[in-house]
Amino acid sequence: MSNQITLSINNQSISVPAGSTIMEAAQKLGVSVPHFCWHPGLSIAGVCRFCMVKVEGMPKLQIACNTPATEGMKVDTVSAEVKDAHKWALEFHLINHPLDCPICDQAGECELQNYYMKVGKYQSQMEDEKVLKPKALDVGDTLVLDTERCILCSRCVRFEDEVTKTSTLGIFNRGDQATIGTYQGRKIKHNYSYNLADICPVGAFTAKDFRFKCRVWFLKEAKTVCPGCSTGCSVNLFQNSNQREYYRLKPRHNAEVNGHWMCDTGRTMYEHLNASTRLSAPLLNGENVTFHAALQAVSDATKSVSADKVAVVFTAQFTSEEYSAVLNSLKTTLKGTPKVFVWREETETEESFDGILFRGDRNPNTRGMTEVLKQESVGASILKGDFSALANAGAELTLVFGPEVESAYPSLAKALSRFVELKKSVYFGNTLNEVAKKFWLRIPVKTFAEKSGTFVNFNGVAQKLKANPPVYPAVKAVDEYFADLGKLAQSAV
Amino acid sequence: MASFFSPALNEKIKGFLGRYETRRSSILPILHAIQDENDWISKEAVQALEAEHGLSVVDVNEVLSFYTMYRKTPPKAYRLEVCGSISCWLNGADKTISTAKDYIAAAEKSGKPVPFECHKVECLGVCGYAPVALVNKDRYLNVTPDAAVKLIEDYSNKDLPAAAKKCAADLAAAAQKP
Amino acid sequence: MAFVNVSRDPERNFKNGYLATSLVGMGTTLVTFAKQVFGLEESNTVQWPEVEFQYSERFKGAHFLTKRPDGRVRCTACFLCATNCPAQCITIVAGESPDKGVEKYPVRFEIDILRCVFCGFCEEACPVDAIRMGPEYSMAGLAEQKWVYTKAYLLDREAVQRKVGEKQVSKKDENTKHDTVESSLPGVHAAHSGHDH
Amino acid sequence: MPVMNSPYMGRQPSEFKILTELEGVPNSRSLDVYKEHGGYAALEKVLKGGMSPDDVINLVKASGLRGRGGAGFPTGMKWGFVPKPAGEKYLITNFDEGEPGTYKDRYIAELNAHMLIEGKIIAAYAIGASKSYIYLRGEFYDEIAWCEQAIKEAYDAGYLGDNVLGTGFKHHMDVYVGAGAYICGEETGLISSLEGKKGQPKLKPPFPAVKGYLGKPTIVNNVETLAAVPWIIRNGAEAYKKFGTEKSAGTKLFNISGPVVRPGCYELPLGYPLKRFIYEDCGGLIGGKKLKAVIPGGASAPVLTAAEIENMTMDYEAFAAAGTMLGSGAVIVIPEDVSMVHVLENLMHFFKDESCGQCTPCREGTGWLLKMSRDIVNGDGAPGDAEKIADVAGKMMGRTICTFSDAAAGPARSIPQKFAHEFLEFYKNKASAAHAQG
Repeated sequence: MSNQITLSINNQSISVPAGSTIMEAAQKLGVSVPHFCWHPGLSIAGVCRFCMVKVEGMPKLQIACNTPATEGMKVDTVSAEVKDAHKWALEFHLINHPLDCPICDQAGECELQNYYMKVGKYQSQMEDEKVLKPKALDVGDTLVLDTERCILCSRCVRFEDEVTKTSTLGIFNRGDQATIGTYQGRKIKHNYSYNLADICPVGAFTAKDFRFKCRVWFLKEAKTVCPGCSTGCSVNLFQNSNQREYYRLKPRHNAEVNGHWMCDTGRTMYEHLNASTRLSAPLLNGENVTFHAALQAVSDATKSVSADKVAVVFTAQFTSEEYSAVLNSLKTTLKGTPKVFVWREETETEESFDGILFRGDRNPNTRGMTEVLKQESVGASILKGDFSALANAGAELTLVFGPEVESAYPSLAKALSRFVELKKSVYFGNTLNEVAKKFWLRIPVKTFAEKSGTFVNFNGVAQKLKANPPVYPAVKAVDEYFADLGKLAQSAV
Repeated sequence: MASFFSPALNEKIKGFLGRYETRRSSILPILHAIQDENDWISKEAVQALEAEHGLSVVDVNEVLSFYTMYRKTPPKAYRLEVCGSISCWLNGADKTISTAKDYIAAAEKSGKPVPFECHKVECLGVCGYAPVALVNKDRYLNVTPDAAVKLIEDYSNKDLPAAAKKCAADLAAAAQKP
Repeated sequence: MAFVNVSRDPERNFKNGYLATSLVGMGTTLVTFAKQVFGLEESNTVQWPEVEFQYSERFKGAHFLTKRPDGRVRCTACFLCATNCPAQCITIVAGESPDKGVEKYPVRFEIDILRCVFCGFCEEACPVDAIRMGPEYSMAGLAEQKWVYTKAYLLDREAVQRKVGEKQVSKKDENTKHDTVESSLPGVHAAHSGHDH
Repeated sequence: MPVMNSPYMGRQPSEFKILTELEGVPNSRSLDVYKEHGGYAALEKVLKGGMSPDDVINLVKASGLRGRGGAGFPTGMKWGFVPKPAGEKYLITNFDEGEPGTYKDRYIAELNAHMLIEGKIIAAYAIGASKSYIYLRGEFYDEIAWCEQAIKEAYDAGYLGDNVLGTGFKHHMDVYVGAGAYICGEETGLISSLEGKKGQPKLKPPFPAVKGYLGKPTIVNNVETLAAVPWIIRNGAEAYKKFGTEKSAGTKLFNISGPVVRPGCYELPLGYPLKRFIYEDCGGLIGGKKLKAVIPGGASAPVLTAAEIENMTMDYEAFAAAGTMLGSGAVIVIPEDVSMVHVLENLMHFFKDESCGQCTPCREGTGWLLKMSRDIVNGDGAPGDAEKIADVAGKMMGRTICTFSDAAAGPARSIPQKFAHEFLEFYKNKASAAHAQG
């Protein structure tokens, strides 16, 4: 193709589209060129001067991030000259860095540390006093800023200017007094602030939410999908490998869905996963029972009713697999199709969108649920603030599949109070809401972090969830419960 | 609400906002204009630029903090700024600066302070006639220590400049407010 | 497969049989005993617990936490000891220090001493000389005793105080930070930032 | 370099008057006086004499005029980089004269700012710019007033406006005043400043001739460069080339500073002998002191020792061959009784103060260089420190967006290298001081 150019990096040849930079070519080839200020989701600043490479025919070293690749270009990233340049570039970054790694939350995932190990000079010649700058500044509800750790790569400033277009941050003063900050202690207020902590290559911006909670080397990450809204950002979920506690979510690059970012609402999606916010045992008529007893009760209840006397209430927060399992299992045991309702939050503005990622539809799998219902040719009525359709259905058994992310359902209590009025209503969910104790039967279920399955986002992109070890081993996912119910029914036969 | 700026200054600011291709370009001239009238640029002035003229405080503060000619704290009425760069230094700028500073400090001590402050600044661009100094906007060449003392004495005997008077009045008014 | 024949030489057995050796040994004991009873020789035995044995200063006994000169805990809750601990016996919960110059400090610092193997890796790992292994070696106790050493216990216990004394206050000042935390915000440094340095 | 057979040996500098023609003329700043001396004839020749923009560019190319701001890039070639298609283009004059030792541009404004304005209009015509700015440093209160006055006069006389001299060519001019930042003398830093931002240089590529002020093609020229243009148009390229050397054509304003008897701004042909300039034209050093070193092109040029200037001529090539640069033509003379260690500290102070803080090596490095040189001055140095300074400076060179770090590295490398023995004295002083303390 004519708009492709071929260059060689360390004698390996690579073709990239015309107009690409050396950095992009190197990334494509898998050659690591050290960098701080370059970020694939932001414009080029070219200020860290770390990504020096040797281009044959050019007298000086060039920065890989802003040098356009040209046909036949020969780039070298490993020669002694280039390595020396990397070493010294890092040395200049470090001479005024406070090196307070022991108390810095970034330690362990800090690019300064990583590059120091990789290309560091080790023997610093800096013997003079370091430049001191303000530390631990409160710059908003979500972030703490340490201007001394900052290496002034300007990623955060560019993020504010280019992605959120809020421009709250600037670099003030000049020379070695240059300091990043907000104006006169103003706060960073937008729904994407945690991205600043992510893109900060050092510990200048750290998340308040995660501040001092855990050292990052105790965390292990799982690639999964954010359940916060119908965008379904690809995320990494971080769990402490010893204590099984969830600490945070970070965006995972996915060009199709979220690019490099995710919203602050999505960042809270770890809060409902930990044991203290979860139910551990089923509740039958207000008393704790075993999981077997609970399933037996459901099984018994399904035997004595006809299909049209069973109502199923879905929220769009379960996996596609779970919806299929429920419908298939009930069709088999009831020998008919139950009445299906979809419960939507009454305050929800389904079509709204903030222009970046966050959508008004706060359910991760609306599209997946719709597809399953269509596939199973089941018609569903919507319950949105008005529950009369359900009340008038005359169901003798109602299965409610409640939302996992309750923050997306501000009028949850009101809806629950309508459900508990029904005859034999069963609630699948983890709600700690007092009203839910009045359900005939309440069964805890796994969260998105513990189950495998598929979420289909608003745009039809299907993404798999990754199952982590469950917090309460006896608690299962809805599809697993219905598989068990099937077995119970068979053994009874 | 009354504008932070005087009507004349507001007119100037509006003039600058329309004078260049972008509104942002007018930040430097506007800050000069504010400084010419108020003698320095206060936080209130920066915030007023945002509130009244829609200039981002971050943009303004970046500029304000980057350039050395803008005064971010209330100054004395006269600033003796002596160039300390290589050419002036070779011709004895250090001596001029220390003499002037000593003179100001001595005046302070004796109970008859002079409305002066003395700074060492980087190159003022008339290196052949070193040492070069500015008193506010007036340039003086070959400022020997004796000449510096004479400058301080001469200016101290004059009536204060309008900007200095406004600055003092503003500060007094601010001090009155709770 | 190789074999090593370890069957005893019957000749040797006879000459140095159990009985003979035991008697020789008992003889030595009795002689020493007699000498020491009559004060002809000094005893090597320490009369513990009446007399305490003095180990070298480098003895790695029970841990203690050092203090800053102002008496606060030196530990900055960096978790390096906990990370390095092969027995995983250190539990730390970090918090925001009320002293802004320090930033981070341990709200909880606990060592499960029953799990500890006294390897000294925690001491090695500490970047700020906050944890040391002290002179205590007699840690026997009852089942109901608290075997998890709390921060208060690690910081202030009489035994360590008595033995280590002054040394409990670390002179190291690497993690005592400057006091710019409350300094003015960026952009409003002293007048004429370009002038007068 | 052929230095001995300089063609200008023996000539008096007063013979060369291209930029300084109005020197000594009473009331020289007025438009009338300028016109009496042939002012705006060049503009009429260009606009009314049927010269096309390309003709102007070719003429300037042929004259061999090179940028007088420091880098010495051929001016005509630079104008040729501007994309031809019509559209918004800008011409900016760099009047941010901040390099220590340099005071030539203000001399032009002091003589007559119309020279600059006429040159600017011609240049704007050549590149097709309808708007131009004069970017002045903020401390030049008088010069700002002179330029504003001259622009007003030019508007009144019809040289500026929507219809220049009735030819239909549209050109507007404005002054823009900086606020104290040396880095705004760098062309992209100047553009940033003109956009109302911090004066931080911009990444290249794209180059300003393609994407400059507000993303539009922009040419930034030094005052002296543009002021020479009208003369070249009037007298032709050949006349201009008669001055100077083969590769460094024309005359240049040399400004001398430091303790010399007759300091000032001298117009001399390029290739003029440096030693003769210092000793004959400027009268040598005050009090007959011996010369120790010369900084030939402003604070950022590497120093030359007294021995090195013996046969040195003042042109781009000769200075480059000696490892230094002509820069802005600012000759700084350092007498024997000044320690080069102190000189180094003074220069490092300047560079530390003026670093814009954008690129890491420069931001951190200039501060570090100052700290190290200050340590030596304060007697805290140790053998090896001078080499360390040169080493650190070497690692900053060529590693940043603009050439500021190279500028800082110029003296920081050359002084420790050429005057190593002076550093040794400082270390010794420390040892003796320590000894005295017991």
